[in-house]
Amino acid sequence: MELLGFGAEGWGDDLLRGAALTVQLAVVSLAIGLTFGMFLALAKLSRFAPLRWFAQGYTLFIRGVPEFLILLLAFFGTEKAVAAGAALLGLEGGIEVPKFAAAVGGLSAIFAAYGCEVIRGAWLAVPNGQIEAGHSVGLSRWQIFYRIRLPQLWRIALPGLGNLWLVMLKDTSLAAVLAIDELLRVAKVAGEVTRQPLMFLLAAGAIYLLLTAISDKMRASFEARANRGMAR
Amino acid sequence: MSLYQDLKYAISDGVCYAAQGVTPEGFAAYCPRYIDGFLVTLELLLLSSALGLMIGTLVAVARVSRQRALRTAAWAWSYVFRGTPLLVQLWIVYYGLGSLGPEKLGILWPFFKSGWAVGLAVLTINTSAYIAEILRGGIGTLPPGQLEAALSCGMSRGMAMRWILLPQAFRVAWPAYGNELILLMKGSALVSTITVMDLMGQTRSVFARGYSLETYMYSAVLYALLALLLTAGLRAVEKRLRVA
Amino acid sequence: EPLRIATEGAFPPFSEINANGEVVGFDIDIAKALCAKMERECEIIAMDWDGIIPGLVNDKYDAIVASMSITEERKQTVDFTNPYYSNYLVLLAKKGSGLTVDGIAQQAVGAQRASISSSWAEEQVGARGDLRLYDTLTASFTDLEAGRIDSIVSDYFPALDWLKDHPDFEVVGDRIDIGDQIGIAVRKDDAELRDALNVALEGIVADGTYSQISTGYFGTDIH
Amino acid sequence: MSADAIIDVRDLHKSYGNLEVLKGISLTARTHDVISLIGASGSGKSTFLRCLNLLEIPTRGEVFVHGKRMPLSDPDPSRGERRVTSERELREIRTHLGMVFQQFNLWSHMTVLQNVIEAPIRVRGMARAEAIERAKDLLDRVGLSAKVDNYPSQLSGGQQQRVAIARTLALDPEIILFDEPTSALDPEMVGEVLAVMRDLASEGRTMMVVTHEMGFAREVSTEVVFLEKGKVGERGAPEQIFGDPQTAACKQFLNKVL
Amino acid sequence: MSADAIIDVRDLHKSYGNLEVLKGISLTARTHDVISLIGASGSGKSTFLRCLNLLEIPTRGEVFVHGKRMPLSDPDPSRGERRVTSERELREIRTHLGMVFQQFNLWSHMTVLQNVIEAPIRVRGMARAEAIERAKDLLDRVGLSAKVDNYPSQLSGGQQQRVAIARTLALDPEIILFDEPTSALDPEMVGEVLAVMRDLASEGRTMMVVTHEMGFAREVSTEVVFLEKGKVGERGAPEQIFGDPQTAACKQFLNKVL
Ligand SMILES: Nc1ncnc2c1ncn2[C@@H]1O[C@H](COP(=O)(O)OP(=O)(O)OP(=O)(O)O)[C@@H](O)[C@H]1O
Ligand SMILES: Nc1ncnc2c1ncn2[C@@H]1O[C@H](COP(=O)(O)OP(=O)(O)OP(=O)(O)O)[C@@H](O)[C@H]1O
Ligand SMILES: [Mg+2]
Ligand SMILES: [Mg+2]
Repeated sequence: MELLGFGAEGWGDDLLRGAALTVQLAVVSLAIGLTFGMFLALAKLSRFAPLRWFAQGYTLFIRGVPEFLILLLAFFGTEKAVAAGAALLGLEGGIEVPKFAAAVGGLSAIFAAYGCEVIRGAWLAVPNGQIEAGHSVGLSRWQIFYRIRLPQLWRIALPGLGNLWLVMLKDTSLAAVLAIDELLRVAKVAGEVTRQPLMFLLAAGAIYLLLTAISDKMRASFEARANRGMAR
Repeated sequence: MSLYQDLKYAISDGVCYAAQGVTPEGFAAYCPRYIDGFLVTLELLLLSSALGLMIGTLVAVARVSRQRALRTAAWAWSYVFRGTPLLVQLWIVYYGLGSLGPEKLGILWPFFKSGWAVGLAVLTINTSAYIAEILRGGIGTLPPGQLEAALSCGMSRGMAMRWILLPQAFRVAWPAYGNELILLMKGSALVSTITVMDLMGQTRSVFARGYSLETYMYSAVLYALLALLLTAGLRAVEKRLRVA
Repeated sequence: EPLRIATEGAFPPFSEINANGEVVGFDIDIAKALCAKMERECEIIAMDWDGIIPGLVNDKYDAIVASMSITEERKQTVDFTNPYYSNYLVLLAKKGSGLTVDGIAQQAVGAQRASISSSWAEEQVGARGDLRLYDTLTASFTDLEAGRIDSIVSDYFPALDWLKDHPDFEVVGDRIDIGDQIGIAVRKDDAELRDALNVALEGIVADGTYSQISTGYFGTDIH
Repeated sequence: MSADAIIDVRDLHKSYGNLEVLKGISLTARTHDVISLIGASGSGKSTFLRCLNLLEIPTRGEVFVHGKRMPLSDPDPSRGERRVTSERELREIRTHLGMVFQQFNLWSHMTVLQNVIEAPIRVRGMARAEAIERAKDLLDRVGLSAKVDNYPSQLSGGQQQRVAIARTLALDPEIILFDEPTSALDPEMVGEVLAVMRDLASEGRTMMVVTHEMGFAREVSTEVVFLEKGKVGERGAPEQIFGDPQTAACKQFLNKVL
Repeated sequence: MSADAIIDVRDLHKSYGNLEVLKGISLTARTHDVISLIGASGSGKSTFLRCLNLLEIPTRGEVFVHGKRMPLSDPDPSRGERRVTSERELREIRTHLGMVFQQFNLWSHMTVLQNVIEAPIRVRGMARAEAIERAKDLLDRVGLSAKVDNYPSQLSGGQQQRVAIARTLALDPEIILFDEPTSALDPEMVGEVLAVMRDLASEGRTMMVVTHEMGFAREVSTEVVFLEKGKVGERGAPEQIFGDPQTAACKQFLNKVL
């Protein structure tokens, strides 16, 4: 049990640091993934076929390939791709992708691929009458989008996005392949060093459950807010 | 058992022989390994999805039961197995519980001894938790009148569940189930960390020989191919389920 | 700017992570001694074994000091310095198991994934034999202890280290010499660093630093 | 209780939390009775009907079907909650008490025929062939023999409601409860369903009908019951209720809807 | 076109794929006109109304509002598809053409007040305070001053429809289009909405109303138009249409619904 304590001999502080990194990874990826997902959803709903194809192809690829491969590709592949792209444009050099950025890139790419489906579904679920009512009083397309469509879309998409958030919270553990010291990697290392793998895995599992419970609570309060005015 | 194993090997040798000319060199050199792995992934996927569907259905039914204890147990099942990463579950069972050794585990040892069996069991349980949640959602979206109509015809709750609610819930839940199946396929790649030579396990071995990222691209293509197959299969079923 | 050196962290006693989260071990001490000799600042980075070579190639760091065997396959991708020690393989099993090295094709044998021992084991048991691959050597030890596998093909020094606390197990037969040399990997286009490391390596052997580190870990000089 | 009463309701109460929705209703139906329940929205008509076959559990009071008491535990004054004492008995009784819902509630994954044969086969254990034969007769009677293999979603509202009636008739219940069977229908389809109901009444089926169709209530009922805030506000023959309502509430209600 | 025509429709056609739903309809409304559109289900009433403010794009024909032509490109005979030539102009015209939907279509995430002030603020650029004041007056007129801060889901159907009318009135449109404004309502709530509409008519609002409420059509309209299969089957004063319909189709339709 001392092993779970804080201080020099214990691993408690390391686990907490790992958990904090896990949350950081997930939050940043959520912000980026949500934005990108919105654009993908718009692309899928677009009347311009190539945009639709791009979005379809993208989701098909991401959904088809194991997450941990995507992270590896984000880490090792992006630099190659950027360098190749730069060479194509006749430029020198490329960029260096830090591990954290690669993990965020991979995780948000995954979130976007799934999130865009949720957003697209919510988009379509906003009753058409609501939009027509907007047209009939002379609101512009943009006004209809952000005054009427978006608030209602948000309400409908929240539960689905909440689920994806939980999935991502757990997927952060895949960042361990990039040797990022997130929660699971810390637990794994601690387990090996102390020869107590079960204890640390259980501890990590408990922390994940706690994070899940907190997320669920927050989601419920968001939903309650978004649903104000809705019949139960 | 070994007959079955030989059959699988024969299949992948056959496939590789047939595909010899048309596949890239980097792939062809290790083709039987990729296909061996592909078959293990496929086998795990089919078994765990079928078993998971059965268990998940039972859990979903328990989730909407009138018995509080059953409801709570089913809720806990879903919460714990959806709330922790699959990788953690795999390791807790394989390295964690498995490290107790044959003396303590007794007759359970043959199960814990095998990475394949542990992988299958954890995948099954994990997917059952998701399926239960999806089905529960499906049942929840049905108009209450469907159940009331059944009850007022003199059906018991069990009969109504079996003949009226579940069949409709499956229809509602099918697209979501499709997503889950794809996620399961990808999750299955993690069994390579508990010594199972599935597609990912084989890929990582091949990778170790040349350290070429190409290796991962081939396996990504195989996974995407499998996803495509699954999606097509799901669509076909969905078409049949949908009432004109 | 500092020299970035990658190591693994799950290969005691060459590298492991202590309770403070620091990477320690023989490899690390050697790396630090080399840096001191070259009068350069060093940064030690822990990487998973799977990604350690791609990381080097992609310029995530400049050298790998991780008890890495010099092999033809790896030489396709990276360059190596002169060897800094020689490695042997051993087969580990429970005492009195009656196993032999020649008989490993018939058993469940474990090895660390993507290591020289796994390549060798694979040659022995064939691509479709019962070879279990682990992400780390420690994980394979855990499974040997649990009884999931009959034996492990392991590097010599880590095996000795582990056997110290596990008296129930033993080395089967003699250690296996496959001419395995351990070197420091650098990028192919980085001949300058390779040469500098070679000079520094000679330096620490000559001035006794190497011997001192080695004796501290193994009781003898393993160069 | 009169000897020939098919259904006998005694002092029925129902509360949701603190809200008392039914405040003591007694009512008897004999063979060939057609009782119309009318009243303002929220007066408790649906709740009353649903209490009869225990889709809602009444807080107090008893229901007898054919002299058999609905299997409910005695009201527990401390918790106010009652249990069904025998699921089996309840199911048995429910087959004698058909119910037709406002929203039809046809099972959407089954064809028209399957909807009608489901209960006879599963509940009564009738042979499939026999069930089909009877179902076809029934569907013929409600004018839907051509739609046997269609799914509910392919039918108009009026057709769906007629299937729902056939489904109920398939168990040959002694009494049929209708909860606003036409109010979810387009005006043009109301007629179809009322025609079927008129038929049922004229062949002497016992029925209890919650309805907004005053014309139907006036023409078909043997008795009209006006519910007001969970109580029987007024009851009587249709001529009396519609021609000469006694209470102010009933007068006002009729003024509003007629 | 008569000089005082507010809305003038000329030879309106609308097809969906191969299905021609409107087959050339011409119609003029002057100030104070209340025109009722009646006809069987599927005869094209809703489509016609929706073509007037270009919620549907007519395949052929023109609509003039206050002498201004709706900004549509000329019909292209090869493709049969027309474009809106000026979104800005269209929006401007739409504010003169209020529409009240069968399903109310109140914005569910906004309170009653927000629903009513949204368009004046966003479209007309009215100051918030002024918009609120006017909205409160309007809500008062439709009898809903007490519900200002409620959400639509907390209102009865009749109340929702009255809010929808207030929302439309907030832009003070020259003409209001109603598409079956009472048919999604419970019988008891129909009265409330019809009363508001009667008020509007009596103060001289120009209105075009698709309705199944023949009583209302007869009593309030200045002209009744009977649509039959996408064409004007018969038109005239209400007394004439209801008292002495000329065509067989109109007679038959009236027999069915009266
Ligand atoms: N499950 C419930 N929980 C709480 N209150 C309920 C519930 N069901 C019904 N009520 C309340 O009971 C009262 C009577 O409802 P009921 O549906 O029986 O009225 P009704 O006479 O059928 O009205 P309508 O003509 O609108 O169908 C209403 O005030 C309603 O709000
Ligand atoms: N978007 C559409 N695509 C194809 N057909 C349509 C579309 N909208 C309407 N129709 C068809 O056009 C015809 C007229 O429809 P419309 O809704 O105008 O009828 P209506 O007179 O309003 O009927 P109701 O009284 O039932 O509302 C119908 O046959 C309908 O099926
Ligand atoms: Mg009711
Ligand atoms: Mg219409």
